[in-house]
Amino acid sequence: MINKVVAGADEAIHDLKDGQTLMLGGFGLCGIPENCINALVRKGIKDLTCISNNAGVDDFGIGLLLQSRQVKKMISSYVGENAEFERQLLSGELEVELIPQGTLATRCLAAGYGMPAIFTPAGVGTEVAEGKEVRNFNGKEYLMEYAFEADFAIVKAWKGDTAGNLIYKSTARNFNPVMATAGKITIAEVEELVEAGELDPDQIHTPGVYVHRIFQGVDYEKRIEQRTLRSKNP
Amino acid sequence: MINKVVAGADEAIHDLKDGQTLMLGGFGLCGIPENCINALVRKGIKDLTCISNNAGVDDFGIGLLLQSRQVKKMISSYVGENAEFERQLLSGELEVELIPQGTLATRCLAAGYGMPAIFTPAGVGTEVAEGKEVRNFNGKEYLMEYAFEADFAIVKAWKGDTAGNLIYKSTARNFNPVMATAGKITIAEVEELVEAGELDPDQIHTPGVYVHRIFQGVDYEKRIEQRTLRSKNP
Amino acid sequence: MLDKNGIAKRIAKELKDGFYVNLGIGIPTLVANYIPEGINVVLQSENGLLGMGPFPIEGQEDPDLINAGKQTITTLPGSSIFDSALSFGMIRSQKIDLTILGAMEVSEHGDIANWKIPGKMVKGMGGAMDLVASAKNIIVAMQHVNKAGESKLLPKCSLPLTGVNCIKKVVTELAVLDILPEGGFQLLERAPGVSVDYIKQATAGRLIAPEDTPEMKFD
Amino acid sequence: MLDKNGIAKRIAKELKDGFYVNLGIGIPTLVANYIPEGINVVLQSENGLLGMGPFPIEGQEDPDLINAGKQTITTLPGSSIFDSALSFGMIRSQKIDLTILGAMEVSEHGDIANWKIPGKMVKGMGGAMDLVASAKNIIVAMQHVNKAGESKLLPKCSLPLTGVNCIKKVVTELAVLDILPEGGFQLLERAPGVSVDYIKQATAGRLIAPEDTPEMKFD
Repeated sequence: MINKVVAGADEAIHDLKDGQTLMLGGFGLCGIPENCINALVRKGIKDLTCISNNAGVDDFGIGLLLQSRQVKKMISSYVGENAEFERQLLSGELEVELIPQGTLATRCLAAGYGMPAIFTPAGVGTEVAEGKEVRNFNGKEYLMEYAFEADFAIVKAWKGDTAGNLIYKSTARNFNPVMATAGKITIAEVEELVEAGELDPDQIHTPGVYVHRIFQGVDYEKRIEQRTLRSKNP
Repeated sequence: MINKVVAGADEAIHDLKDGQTLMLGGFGLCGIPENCINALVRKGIKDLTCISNNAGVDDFGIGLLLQSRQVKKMISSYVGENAEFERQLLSGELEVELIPQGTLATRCLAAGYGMPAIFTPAGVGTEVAEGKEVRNFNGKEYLMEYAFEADFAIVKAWKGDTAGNLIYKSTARNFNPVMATAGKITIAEVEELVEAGELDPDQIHTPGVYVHRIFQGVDYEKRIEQRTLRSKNP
Repeated sequence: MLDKNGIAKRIAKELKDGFYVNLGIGIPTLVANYIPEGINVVLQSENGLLGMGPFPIEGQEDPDLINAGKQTITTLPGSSIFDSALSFGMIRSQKIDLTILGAMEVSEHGDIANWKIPGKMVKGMGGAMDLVASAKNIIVAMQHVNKAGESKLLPKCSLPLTGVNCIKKVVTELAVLDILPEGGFQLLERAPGVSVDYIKQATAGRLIAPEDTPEMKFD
Repeated sequence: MLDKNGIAKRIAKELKDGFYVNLGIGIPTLVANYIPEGINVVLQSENGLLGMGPFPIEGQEDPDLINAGKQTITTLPGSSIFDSALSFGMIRSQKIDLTILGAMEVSEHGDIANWKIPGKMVKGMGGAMDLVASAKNIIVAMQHVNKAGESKLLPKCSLPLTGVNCIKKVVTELAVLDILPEGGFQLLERAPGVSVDYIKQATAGRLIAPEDTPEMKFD
């Protein structure tokens, strides 16, 4: 089996360059590649275009890349509460393209499945449709949306093996599997890295062929954005 | 959780009618819904259009439906060795539409993902392209292929639960998950049916929302089409 | 006049046994608290979960298990996890029977605006545009009038649209209304103590309001 | 002149460390027996498997574990199973580095015909059309001439096409040939004991055949 293991986040992103396009997995702060984001901050590369469903919070996740002004453009469906984000957007330092969440996911899918474009009804009749081809199938209108092109996809999984196979845990899965299929180079950080052969082939979520570099991450904080509880005695 | 359990194959297919379109999972004889095929033969409904990668062999799998002349049209990628199939085709009793295997899989995917059409390069410049829209993306030509519409999808899984969640085993997975997403009504037969809650949510291959009826099958023969062995001492 | 919980409770009566349901943020989330006895529904969260359960008790929260509002949640027996592409795949292919979401404005033609106010910081549409464009059955839960006292049920939306010609039913603190295929709000029920005249004054869009419109019934 | 195993052995020299490879039925399947020492490749089977191993020994065959030729097989450590849509997804998105398949005819422009003979029972194209339309690197393994003694390397295919302008290299019992971007077969190597003249006579398409074309080397 082909060995995809690198030493850590810094080695994994060593050839990432100013001005490139990255996909970053995660939904909110759940399932984000914490180690690689920290390494990107350390590396200090600039003018990045980031495709990610959200933009983190001020002091965690992609918010860290915004703080250090490394992001030129965000492509997201929801940018939430992030004061630094808002400041950069209003000052014109940051460009933002907001697209429907399903369109975001499906444009990743299209890239990973080798489909140059897909059709979705999301956004028909809204400003999202501006400049896009509208096509009628069976009496319903759809927008044609293009597959993403990303220089790197950076994802976080729960377990992975040396051959690059990935298994995600719970809703930390979210965008990670579709982004993993969509990068020209895909980097996976995992909580536990095992030898090829230790994972059940039937339970692999992302086959290793899609993953170019893999390493076991350290010190996961896994910050909770909206801790919501019910009382013990309802 | 919503209970999808039916008593068996006969109940599962009770409302299937002459002239309807069915998807049948499996690759060769691997992962085919044996119980439902037998029930279809018992029920004797006719003029079926069957979407399935293969057409079985003379006396097993979809071959049984051909023997009893219940199939009007096969949509497949490879119809293999099947003398009765060949006889009916040459005599004009049977209509056959051959389409590339990836196109077949992706037209199922399109249906399950609510995409009316997809683009694939498979078949460009060949007779498969006749009458189809050809479109150039980034200098490469693609055919536009439509999502399938199937009245029923009938699939076989390894384990399933009462909520309709499915897990497949080994390469018996093949077309089953994409077809499961693509039927107006999806019927799943499983080797082992368990209570909701017994399967790990992270390991579900087909979420229950796509499955309308489920039952535990009996007497699986699992015939091997090409038993190929290596010698013990190479 | 209903409070938020009243609106949620009234909407919960629209749930049918066997429904798969997507609940938006705000009042829609509250609907989960009022699912009628004997009605089995499965809640979908578009970040990749079917079979969402209640919020966890303290100490049981799992950072890897959240809903589309980023809240910690739990799963119920029979749940399944999947990626975002399949999640919106099942939404687009109409496997989700009912979507309930909030709105800033709804038009008499079923258009909805709920994601952007010009001049204010835009947070994004999230999954709302996918949901309204795909769902076969959408109920809007919202206040009948905005804070300035202006009707949110309009002849035409003034805000940027989220979706066109897609809303079938609106439940507010004042009324239950269907949106007719030919356009117009059909008043079906009045909130307790609210008169037809009051609803007429609070509705800017075309309203069909029979004088004998019944009051809502609970339980 | 090479036998089938010789063709497979010569093609195996084209494998590079780290390649993901799809092997068609027939001679291509034999390539797996000649993977050079120190070269790690992963075999994909388009019915949904990466990491295909050898055929099982008697008693170990599993009806649920087959390859695209419907043969019983095994898996190697690090293998993964997936559905047919993802399998062709990774083929279309060019994650498979090399495809090796048989052919009835190949044209000097890289067209290939390998699925249908008019007047004969048609079995279907299986996954061949997807593979040839998508793969970035395709090698055809075939006999140089057919049973009637006619060349299978042609100016233009006479049989219905499987794919257009997609084949980069052909290995036959006589020769290794590249197909040039501008059209034409570039002779690279002769099989042991086969003369350039012999290859010229067996090739109907445009052939660029230097007189000093070297003989193939094995090991």
